[in-house]
Amino acid sequence: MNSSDAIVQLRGVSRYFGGVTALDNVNFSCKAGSIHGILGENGAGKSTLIKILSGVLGASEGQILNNGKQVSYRSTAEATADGIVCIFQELSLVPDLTVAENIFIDQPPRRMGMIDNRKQRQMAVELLARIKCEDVDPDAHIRELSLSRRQMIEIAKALAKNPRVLILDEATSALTSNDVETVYDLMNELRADGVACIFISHRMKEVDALCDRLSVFRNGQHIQSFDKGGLNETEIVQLMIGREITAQYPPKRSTPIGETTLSVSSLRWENSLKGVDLQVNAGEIVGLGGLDGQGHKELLLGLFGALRGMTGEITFQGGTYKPSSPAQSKRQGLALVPEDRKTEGLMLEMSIGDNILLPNYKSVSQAGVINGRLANEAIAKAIELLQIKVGSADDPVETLSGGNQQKVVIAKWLMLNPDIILLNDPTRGIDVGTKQEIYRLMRDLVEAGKSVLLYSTDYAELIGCCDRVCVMYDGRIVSELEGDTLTEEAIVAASLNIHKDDPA
Amino acid sequence: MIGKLKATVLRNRGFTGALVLFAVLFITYQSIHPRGFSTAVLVQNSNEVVALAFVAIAQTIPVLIGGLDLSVGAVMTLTNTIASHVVTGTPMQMLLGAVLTLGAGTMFGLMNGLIVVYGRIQPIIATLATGAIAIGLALILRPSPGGDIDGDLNWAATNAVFDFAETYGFADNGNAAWIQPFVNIPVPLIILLVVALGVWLPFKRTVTCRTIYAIGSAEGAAHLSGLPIARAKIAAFTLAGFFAACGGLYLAIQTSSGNADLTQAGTYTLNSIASVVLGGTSLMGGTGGPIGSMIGAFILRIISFFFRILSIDPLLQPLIEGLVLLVAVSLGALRTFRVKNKLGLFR
Amino acid sequence: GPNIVSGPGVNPECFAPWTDETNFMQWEAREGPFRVAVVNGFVGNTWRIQMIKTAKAFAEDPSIAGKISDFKVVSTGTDAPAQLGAIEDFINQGYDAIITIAVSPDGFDRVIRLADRNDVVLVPFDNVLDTDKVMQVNEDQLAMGRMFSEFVLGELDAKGVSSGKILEVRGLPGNSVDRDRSIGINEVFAADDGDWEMVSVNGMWDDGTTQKVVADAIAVHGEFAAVVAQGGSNGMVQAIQDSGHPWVPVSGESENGYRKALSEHSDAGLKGISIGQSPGLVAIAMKAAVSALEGNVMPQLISVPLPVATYDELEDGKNFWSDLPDNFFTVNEFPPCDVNISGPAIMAEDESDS
Amino acid sequence: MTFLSFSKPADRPLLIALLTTLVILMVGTAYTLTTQGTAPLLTPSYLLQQLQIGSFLGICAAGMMMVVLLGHIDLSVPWTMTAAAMMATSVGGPWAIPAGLSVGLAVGLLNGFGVSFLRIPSMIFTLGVDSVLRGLMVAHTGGFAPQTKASPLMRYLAADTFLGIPVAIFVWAFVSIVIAAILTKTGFGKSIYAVGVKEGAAYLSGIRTRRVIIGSFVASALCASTAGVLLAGYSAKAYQDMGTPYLLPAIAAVVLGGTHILGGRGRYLGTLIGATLIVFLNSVLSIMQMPESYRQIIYGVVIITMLLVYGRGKQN
Ligand SMILES: Nc1ncnc2c1ncn2[C@@H]1O[C@H](COP(=O)(O)OP(=O)(O)OP(=O)(O)O)[C@@H](O)[C@H]1O
Ligand SMILES: Nc1ncnc2c1ncn2[C@@H]1O[C@H](COP(=O)(O)OP(=O)(O)OP(=O)(O)O)[C@@H](O)[C@H]1O
Ligand SMILES: [Mg+2]
Ligand SMILES: [Mg+2]
Repeated sequence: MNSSDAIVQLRGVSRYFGGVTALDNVNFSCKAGSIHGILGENGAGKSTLIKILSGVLGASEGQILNNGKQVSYRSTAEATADGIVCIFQELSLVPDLTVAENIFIDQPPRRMGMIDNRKQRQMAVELLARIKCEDVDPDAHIRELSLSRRQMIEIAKALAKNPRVLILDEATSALTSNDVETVYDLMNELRADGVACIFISHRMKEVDALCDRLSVFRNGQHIQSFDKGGLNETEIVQLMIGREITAQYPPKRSTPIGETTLSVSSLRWENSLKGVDLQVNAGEIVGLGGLDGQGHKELLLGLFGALRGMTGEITFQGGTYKPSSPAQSKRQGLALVPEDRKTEGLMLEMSIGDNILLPNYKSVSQAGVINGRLANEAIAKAIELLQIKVGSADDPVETLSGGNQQKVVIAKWLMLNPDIILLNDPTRGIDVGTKQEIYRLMRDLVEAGKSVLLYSTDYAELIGCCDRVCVMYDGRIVSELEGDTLTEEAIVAASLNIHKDDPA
Repeated sequence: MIGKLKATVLRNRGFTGALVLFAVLFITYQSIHPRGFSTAVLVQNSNEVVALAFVAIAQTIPVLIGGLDLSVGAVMTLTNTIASHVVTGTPMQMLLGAVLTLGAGTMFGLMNGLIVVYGRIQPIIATLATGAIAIGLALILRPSPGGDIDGDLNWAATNAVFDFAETYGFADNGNAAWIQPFVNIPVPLIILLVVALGVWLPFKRTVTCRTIYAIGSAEGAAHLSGLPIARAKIAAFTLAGFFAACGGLYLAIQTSSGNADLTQAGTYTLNSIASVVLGGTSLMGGTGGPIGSMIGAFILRIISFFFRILSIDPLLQPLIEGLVLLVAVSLGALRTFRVKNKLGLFR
Repeated sequence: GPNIVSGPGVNPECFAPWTDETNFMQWEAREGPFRVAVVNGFVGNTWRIQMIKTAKAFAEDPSIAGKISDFKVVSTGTDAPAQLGAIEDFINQGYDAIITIAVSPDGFDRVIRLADRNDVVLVPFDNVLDTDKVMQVNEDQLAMGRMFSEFVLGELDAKGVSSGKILEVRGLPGNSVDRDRSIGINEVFAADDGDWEMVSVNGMWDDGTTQKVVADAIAVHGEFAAVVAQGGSNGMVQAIQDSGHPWVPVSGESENGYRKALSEHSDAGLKGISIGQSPGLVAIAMKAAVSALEGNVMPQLISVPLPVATYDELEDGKNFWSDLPDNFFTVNEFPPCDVNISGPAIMAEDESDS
Repeated sequence: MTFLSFSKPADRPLLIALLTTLVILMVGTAYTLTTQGTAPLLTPSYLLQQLQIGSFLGICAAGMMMVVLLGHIDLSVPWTMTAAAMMATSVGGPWAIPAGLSVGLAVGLLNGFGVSFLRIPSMIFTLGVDSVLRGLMVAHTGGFAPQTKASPLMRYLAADTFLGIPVAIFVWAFVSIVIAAILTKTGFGKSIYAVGVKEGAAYLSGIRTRRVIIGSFVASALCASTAGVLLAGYSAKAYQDMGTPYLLPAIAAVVLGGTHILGGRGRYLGTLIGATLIVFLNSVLSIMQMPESYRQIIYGVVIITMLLVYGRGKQN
């Protein structure tokens, strides 16, 4: 391609982390006034690429050009000064500062050299309006906001730096559909203003809807770039994972459903759960759908014993069950794959092996003393079962890419062989290949007579792999969809709680 | 509007709590004191608290970045001994000496900062070590207590505005009309507030200070946001050194001498941490501030004031003091029991 | 404030002037009973606890109880501003006399000034101030140091030893008491014609530290001709014993344990002298304060006679108690001042029955 | 045996600390050789005697490490030691040691409760507990004039020798083996590391984090009380404030041993070496009759330099 009108450009860039090659001699460029999608499996090197572009990481080899002149940023500040602004996969908001402070964190409006708080606040209000987040109080601390809201603030923060190159690394992964709409509109505006957007997402749909041009990465290499429509979805996926892929979702239930594993009635907690009734049977995958913040997360955490003061009847495996702490739930045969693998699921700096063993020391110890042989066998088995791509089980988990990290989280729970496994958006930020493996895994579990309760922000996923989907709205389950009634339209309708037989 | 106020109060629970606790304790104390609310008592109270308050402020800033400065007490002691040598002679020389003292403390803080940032050593350990060094230097400067700082300065700086004016004979010895509204304000209190607020409030409105909070709250995010992390950390420890030096300088003036007291240094470091916590600053960093710690220091002092007006078996006093401290810091547990989502506990 | 007057002072056998140059002070007499406060610093050791108990007991003592209407004791810990604050607070509250053990020999100018303004009698004792503006009570530390050395030299002489290593165990660095005692100790040895190599270690006046440093010193230097400790005497003896070092002439404080050891091992060669910095000083300070308030002429610096006991003068049940704990300080009473509260009386019995 | 291996790069601090210890001994010997022409430092008797005295510190450090691994700290060590010693001697007889240890147990439970249930930062809660204990001991001595004589068993454990080796060293060794085993060979030990890395994640992994925290604080307090009881045995009696000289050295020992002060990382062997290092540094300094001022400066400089060197290790 002719790189003359390219605004940013990488030439032969490589990046190594110790042994790992994250990027391998990459040539890449993107035009002003375009939206450039980057696709690739977990660990393909997408984040690394943009981290190099935006000055977080240095390149081990190769050169970076901005508007034709070579640059090498030593900090995000330098990149920002040069018009390159990035929204990172791991959020860059400061929980204890206010929304306004966060938006203008590094370049606040000043008066006489001092931060002008009033001006800052009023500018924040304007920006929030622009991203249709009028509901957010600019004086609220980020702590108080939901994940989706935080991602919107991230975007506001990026806009505030009025970028010439805007990079979104899975910045939409937690957004609800209507927020996503807002973001689309924004990006189209920006494109019109001649801004170059680099957009990383694992949601084919989004990439499709937005991007003019796509680049596919696979384990560190830039495989191919092509204009939108140049290739169809299956071809793209093929490029990404480098192999033929068969049907995206495994076939639905073949075995008949068993007896009830978990049944919940009129479950209440604070003002997030307002009387949830739910049944999960052996041998079925039950999906939880709905807009963000309708109480799914609380439901899962509550069932797992991480919430206090929850009321309502729960029966589990036929007996009444009062969740009081994860330890106890674990012993009863529940497992939870939490929302944020990095802070809730894993000990990033601990070894893969230790992470996998964490809930399972009982099973590999004799008389309270760990038996090294049993332990190693167990680890090997888990890694094998989930095909986790690891150098050695002694490496820290942080050296794995998102997808493989998620597999480690699942692996440590499967070892306990729980009767029901609660999953909180397990495929967020995970590539197609890994996603499929996870779907298959869930299916195998239920085939083996276990139960799965899956919350997902991705409707296609709910439809694709759940036997039954319960849609939550305002702390209640407002409808159950199954078989033919299980359609995207139905879910959306239920999510917005537009029903002819509306209770509320 | 009222909702806004409520939200702000809720966001600064710790601080509000400290303020209330302080008010209650202080008013009770003053009302049972035989000469409660009199200038004499206020002067005495403020004299007693200034040094600790300064050290508590010093401690706060490293705590905000999620570190601890175990050298503040030692730096106070070091600067105290320095001052006892240099704050003498003509007013001009004394002023110079004071500047020198503060400079020395600030430099020491800067050194802490550099070690922490470029030596990549955890603050708590780095300062544990530099603290020992500071004490060593102090002992060299003052093998045994001594030095004589000008008596007038001592008298003027530890009294009410009136005596100050009288000592230095301005505002016709404090009888001028314009000064009347202020004559009863304790000078130490003025020094404390002027220095503390004079330095902190402007600093609060800089990106460096914002970065200090950001580091304590989420260093990774601060880094990704392109904030000047190294600068902020160094600034935090430098300021700590400065405020500790303020404490040391005042202590020197108050006792018109210098004393390299090892135990006292330790006491002040630990009390500074207690003050910070009582003042509603989280040891995790990110929330709180020096003003709170100042109040924390007041609270800590007032607790012991009570022993002087109530008759309590002297051999039970240490026990009671300990219990009150323990209970006071345990009030922080109220938060724990409000937390309904246990994950909220692990922040 | 007080007027400087010429002596002699009242009750000289109790309130002995330090030297014949010592000034005398006089406050104008006032009506009792008086309000008296004791402002202590550090509290966490036996000596201070015994001191506080002595103060409380003496305040009840018929000889003075009638003259004291209100008596308070507070401990401020090692914290100069806190101690100054406490003193100032008691001045504000209108107390007549304030007894104190200064946390530092310096820096009391302000409270002295306030005390004089309000005619409050401020009496530092034990750790006294480097000033002659207040009435103070203490034992002569320099003399104590000299006596330590002189006794030890005498014993060495008797053994016919005229050269060797002498281990000096010092106290808190920077403390004036430590300084004075050490000066006394060393000048005597320097003056002596035997050739002595002084090895000095830092025992912090605390048994544990003393024991450790003495054990170290013995391990390194082998044998000492004598050990001159100014505190932590129990630890010193313990270390000598455990290291199997032969018993040699020693000096030390007046802990019961030390005196037990002396009487037990003196025949084996542990010939020692025991001089106490007595917790009973507080009682004398209180007495002095009251006497000053009554308008008597008082010496500015009151020298309390050194309570000396050498190994051959020890008598079980009289100046030590073999059946009682090691930690308390044996010398507590001062008959000339009719301060008759004995160590065991307050330290060896249950609060309830004393 | 794995316990003694230095294979991993993370173990560089241990090696460095070990070498430093030897260097210190060399320096001390050089000094004594020049001043007195003797090398007492290298005589077994002296080394053993130093380790005997060092065992009290070593045991405190072992306990301290358990809480430091959690990212917490135990400032109540000084008066836990004192209280344990004083209770042991007050009770006396065969029940002396149990009494002392039960003090430790109680303090540990209290600290653990405050930190895990009330969620008060250990830095401040243990500080409060320390001053409460001090108050209790002052009231105890003042009010009840307790016996302070160490029981024969205490004397034996602390001051006696077995096969020519001080018994105290055996006690230290025993404690070391127990702690090392807990940390490397039990789920509880692994959970300590997990909680030290990220308590929230550990909690959601079904670890009873509160039990782990309480367990570690109990371990710390038990070690402290053991040290206190031994120290009382060594001095033949208990006395006020006997624990104070042990707090900061214990923390320093843990850190010089390569344990990360924020928790999650560290090996017991390191702490063992760190303690030894400090013991010998102390004895060399006192042989040199180093004045307190320079002593303090040297401590500071040693700690800083060593950590700087460790850091260098991490970077490349
Ligand atoms: N800090 C690091 N240390 C070691 N290896 C790393 C580090 N960061 C990334 N890697 C490795 O570099 C490769 C690319 O990682 P990167 O995060 O760019 O993948 P990605 O495409 O962003 O994956 P995902 O879609 O899950 O975010 C992965 O193999 C990862 O293990
Ligand atoms: N892993 C943990 N670590 C520290 N504190 C915790 C932990 N889990 C819960 N807590 C806190 O300890 C107390 C009891 O929590 P728990 O998990 O037991 O829930 P609970 O059922 O409310 O309490 P309990 O089970 O004791 O009745 C609460 O303060 C809770 O917030
Ligand atoms: Mg990525
Ligand atoms: Mg529970």
